[in-house]
Amino acid sequence: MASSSASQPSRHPTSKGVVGSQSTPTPTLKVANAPRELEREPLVLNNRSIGWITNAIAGVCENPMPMWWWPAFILSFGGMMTMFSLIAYLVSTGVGVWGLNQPAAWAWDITNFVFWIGIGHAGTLISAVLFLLRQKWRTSVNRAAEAMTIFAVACAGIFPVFHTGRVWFALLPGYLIPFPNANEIWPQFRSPLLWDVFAVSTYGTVSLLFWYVGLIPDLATLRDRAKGFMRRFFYGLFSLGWTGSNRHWSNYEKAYLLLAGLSTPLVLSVHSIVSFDFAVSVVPGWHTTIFPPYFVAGAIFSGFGMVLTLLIPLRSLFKLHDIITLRHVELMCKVLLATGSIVGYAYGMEFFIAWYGGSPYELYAFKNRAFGPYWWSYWAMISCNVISPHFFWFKKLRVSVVFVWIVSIFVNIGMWFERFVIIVTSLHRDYLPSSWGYFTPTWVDVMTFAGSFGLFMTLFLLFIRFLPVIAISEVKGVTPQADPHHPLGGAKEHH
Amino acid sequence: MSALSLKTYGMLAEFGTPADIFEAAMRCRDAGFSKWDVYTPFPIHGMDEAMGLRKSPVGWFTFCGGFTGFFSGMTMIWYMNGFDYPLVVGGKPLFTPLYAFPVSYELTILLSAFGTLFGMFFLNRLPKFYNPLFKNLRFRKATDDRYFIVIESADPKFSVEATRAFLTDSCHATAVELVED
Amino acid sequence: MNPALRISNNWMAFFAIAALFLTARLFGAEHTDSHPVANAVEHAGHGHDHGSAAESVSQFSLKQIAHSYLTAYMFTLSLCVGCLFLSLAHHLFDAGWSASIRRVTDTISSLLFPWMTFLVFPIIGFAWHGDLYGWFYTDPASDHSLDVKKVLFNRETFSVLLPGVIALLGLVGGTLRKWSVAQDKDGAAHWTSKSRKLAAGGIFLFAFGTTLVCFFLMKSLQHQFFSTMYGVYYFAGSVWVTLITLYILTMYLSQPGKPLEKVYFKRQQQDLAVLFFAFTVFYAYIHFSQYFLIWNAALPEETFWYVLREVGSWKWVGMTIIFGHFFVPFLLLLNQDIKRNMAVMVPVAVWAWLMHYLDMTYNVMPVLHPAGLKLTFWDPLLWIAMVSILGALFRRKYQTAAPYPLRDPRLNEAVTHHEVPTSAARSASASTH
Amino acid sequence: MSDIFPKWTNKLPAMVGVAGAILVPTILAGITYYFTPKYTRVGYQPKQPVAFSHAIHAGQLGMDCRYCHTDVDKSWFSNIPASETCMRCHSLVAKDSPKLALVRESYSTGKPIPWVQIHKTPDYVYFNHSVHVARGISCVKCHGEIQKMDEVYHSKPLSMGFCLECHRQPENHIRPNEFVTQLDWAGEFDGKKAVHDWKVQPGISCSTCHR
Repeated sequence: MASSSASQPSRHPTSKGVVGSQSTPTPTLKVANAPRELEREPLVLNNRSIGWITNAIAGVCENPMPMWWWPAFILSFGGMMTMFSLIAYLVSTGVGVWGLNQPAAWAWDITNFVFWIGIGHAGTLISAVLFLLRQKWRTSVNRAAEAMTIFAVACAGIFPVFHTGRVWFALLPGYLIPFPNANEIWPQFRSPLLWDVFAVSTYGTVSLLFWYVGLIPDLATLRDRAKGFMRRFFYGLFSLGWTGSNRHWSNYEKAYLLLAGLSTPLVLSVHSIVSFDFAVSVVPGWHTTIFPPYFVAGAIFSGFGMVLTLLIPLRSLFKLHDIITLRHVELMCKVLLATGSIVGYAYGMEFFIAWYGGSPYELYAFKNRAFGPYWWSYWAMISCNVISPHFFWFKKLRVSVVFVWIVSIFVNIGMWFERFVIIVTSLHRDYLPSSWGYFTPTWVDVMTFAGSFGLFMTLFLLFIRFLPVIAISEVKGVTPQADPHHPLGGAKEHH
Repeated sequence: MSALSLKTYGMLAEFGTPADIFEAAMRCRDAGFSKWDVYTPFPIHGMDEAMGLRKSPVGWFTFCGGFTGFFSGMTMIWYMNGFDYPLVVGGKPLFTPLYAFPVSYELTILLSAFGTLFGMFFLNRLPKFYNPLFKNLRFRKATDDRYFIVIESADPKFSVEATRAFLTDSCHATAVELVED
Repeated sequence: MNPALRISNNWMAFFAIAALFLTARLFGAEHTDSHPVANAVEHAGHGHDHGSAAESVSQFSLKQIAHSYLTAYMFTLSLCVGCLFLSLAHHLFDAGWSASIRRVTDTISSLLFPWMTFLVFPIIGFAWHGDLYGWFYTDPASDHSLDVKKVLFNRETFSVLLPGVIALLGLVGGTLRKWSVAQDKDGAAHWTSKSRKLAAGGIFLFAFGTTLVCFFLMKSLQHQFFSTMYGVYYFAGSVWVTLITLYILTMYLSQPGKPLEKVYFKRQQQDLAVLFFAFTVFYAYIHFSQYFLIWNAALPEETFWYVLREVGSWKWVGMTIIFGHFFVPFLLLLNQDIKRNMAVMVPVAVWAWLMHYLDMTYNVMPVLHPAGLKLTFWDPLLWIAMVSILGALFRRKYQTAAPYPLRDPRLNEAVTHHEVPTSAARSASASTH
Repeated sequence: MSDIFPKWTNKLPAMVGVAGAILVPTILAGITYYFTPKYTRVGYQPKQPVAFSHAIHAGQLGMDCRYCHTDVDKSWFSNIPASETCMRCHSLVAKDSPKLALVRESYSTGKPIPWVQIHKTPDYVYFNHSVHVARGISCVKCHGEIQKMDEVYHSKPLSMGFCLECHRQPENHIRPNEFVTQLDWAGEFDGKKAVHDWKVQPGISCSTCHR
């Protein structure tokens, strides 16, 4: 292994790499270019130079933050502190300060958990799945989306952990983490809740690694531009001494590809496992086999909603229109449309099978969703998730950023309601009418959830402040200026 | 040369476009240098072939990580729930790969990711905070929009004059200078 | 092509079907009113030891032929709907690399109408004859699970809706092909725009239509069983087998001297292999999830379906599917270079065909042979016959137009979608830039 | 940057790696040792209001445990003796000892002596003394060698693992019923046979103790 290490000189300097060394037949076929109206737009507009890209992106976190940043930060920070205070209140008083109780023993906490975890999925989808599909447009949005993933996972983790009440038991070795302990007990691996622990912690860890790996070259860029000691020290520390060596790039690109290849099944598994929390049970409305892919699609749907909610203001506020172009917005709208349609298919299939299967409990659960006491949440979900994305069949609406931004917020709302509908409507009416109830959140529920947005935004604003919001080296890599065989990359005609 | 090489790290050549450095890299490869490298702000497609690098072995680290993850997961679950403290829960068998799968799967991914990351760090000898190249002000553009080739003085074919001439005349570098260690 | 041969291709299907009935009649298959299939399902559904009625199915009985025919039909249908999906996806994603093979997918999916529509009628005939679906001759009043869905599950709706939906899907595929052929002449952009709009609606028709078709044809063999995932499950397996089929087909079509030689390259072939790999994982994910959720919840109204499939040798068929449908191709294709290695990919393709056929068998046959896998000569015969019919029809139709969309706006991307030239190939290719 | 990071910093990764390889197992080992009842509970020896010596009563005098803890073989709870029990002897023996002032006061006023409880299972554990005592599990198994203690202290961890050890292999811990309160008994006994004959079936499922 060591002999093949890239920092060592290659033993056969003249040997060619194995990949693609078999020569490809060169097309002699001359094909007409696409008609003008079907031409693809470039990924970076106005033919910007490589240096311009560095300045535009690095400038965001090098220049002082604009005026709006401070009030936004103070507001978010306040929200975050509210949430932490309420958590302290919960830990000292008991989990009863939340409104959940029998029969709805899961309510806002798990709704918020699934909501935030779902938000995260778009980040991984953009960074990993689109990378594997060689969708180059991802480079403009993946950094912010990945950051969003990590912050969303942080927000998500809070809810189930504090729902355990006596949190220290959840965190002590032996209870959730398999570790030898005085009780000689082991975690129960038949429980989907334990699968969650592994899935979410793996997801958080791998997302962080993936994000960090992507950041290393950009941190080196910031390091090389930095003026003050603190910036030079910290960017220097975290860029690990990256030089841009091609021997490093070679391993780096392979590692990046592999991490993308690992993140893709990971992102599928995480929300599938979250869906198992419900689907392995026998609760009507929860036990349905389409839950895993349906949850994943819903998660990506909600995540893209959040990406658009964040990036549309970001591109305007920092004048990044040439890098995050209308084409990017349009493509993300198409993803919303696709995943929204898959979610719609799943809603339809659930209802259809509830009828088809002939189980009266199942059918009742679904009728109760639509026409029971929580009808408003069901129809909020349907109108936000099933109806609103279909506006994006029209190009005019896809490129109207204000409209897209508004719809993206509706998507977020709708997906929160989806989880609420699944969790609360299935639980609030138990099999016996004597066990029926109606869940209402307490002010602590509401403020904790609102405060989690404070945590999310605080982290996101700090990210804007200190780290490059767009993957500098990756955006450079997809421009024609970076292609050694393109005239803009300096290729000369050999005639 | 030997007295000089104690102090010099290598010869740094700057290039203005990806095409130029691509061409130069192939010339360096064909000239038979062994301790040399290309520095670019982004990975250039085909550069590995142009430099004559072999395929990256990072995948093996990933595979080993994943293999360890999956089997340690399965073994752990069998030991904990099936052997050391067997409890019947939900009418399920004491051990079956079926319920052990989700956690083993996550561990596969987790350890694969660790294998990939640390494998990449190991192969690249990172972190490496001190590097003679960092002392060169020109080289700071290597993470911005300039492209560099460094031929180290430790290379057996290195000689200050000949290498400088090679980089300037054959490779058409826009600037060439010595980097001290 | 020889006109006589063309005619024979045309009517091959008719002859084949006629021969089936005739053979069965000759060998004295009989139809009774007791409907052993229905009984077998009911018994299996209640977990009892099933009666001997189903065990004694003669291999010359119409029941055997009907089930073998259904299995073969589901297999070929997979290829058609798989291709339809790829064509739709091409338009919806505005893809570039797949432009050069789109004529192939368009042509195969257009076979859904009229040919696959036509080939479904024997199944309807078998059903009316009482050879396939237990619910066809079950009184809804005596069966709750049938009673609740009798609006959809009645003989008349089945007989009209099933061919109707298949025909509709075929019309979408056929129209996409027609417009693409029309674009060959004028290269106008509006054909592409129109196709996109059709694909937008078509994908919904595809999703719900395919689900309904596989519910009607396969799931309704045991109408008591329900799973929301079932449509996705059939879809995943179908696209999986379609991708590897296309891989081999396009490899053949891009040989020197063959029509795709100049527009289809290794990189696109690798992309197909990568997609095949992705669907290997996707199928495993879908099937595992379905099984896993049913296993965990252990509700008798669902588990009976898998319980029946864990009896006798069916258990081993299931295991073969787990390993053969997932682990073998998954582990083989992990390496990137393997995806271009014909010495591996051709056997993988043959294997994938076997696995998909086995998967269809696993869905269809346990109803007829609850004791274990029982293959008769009908199975390979009908399978090969049906695939040959489809292949011949494809061959004929493919030759009626250009082999790839000549003036597709994305064809330029497809033909330049090959490796960045290596140092060796570079000087040769530099002149084209 | 190299003016910020001197040359020796290139050794940092290796140093951090080695330090981690030492520190992490140490911390984990520390947690497993110090965060358990073996460390936190064993040795707990509160000052009791009356200087009662088990070593004198149970050891030297050889009194049976059940003389004072009368219900230990009949009830889930092993009772603390009332002052009356003490006074049966101490109205005659050492009747004016200043050490027994509190006992006499309790006896006359009826106010109980505020003994400090040492052994306590958590509320979520269902523990029944009688079922253990009646099946040959000696007091010494959980309370240690009380007959040698001048002042009682917590000598066994009483963690869940401690309970499980015996529940999994009762044959190693069981003794003839007549010797249950004979704390220093060291005879030979066929535990396996007793477990079989007496139908000793200690559960290890959750609901055995957490009901």
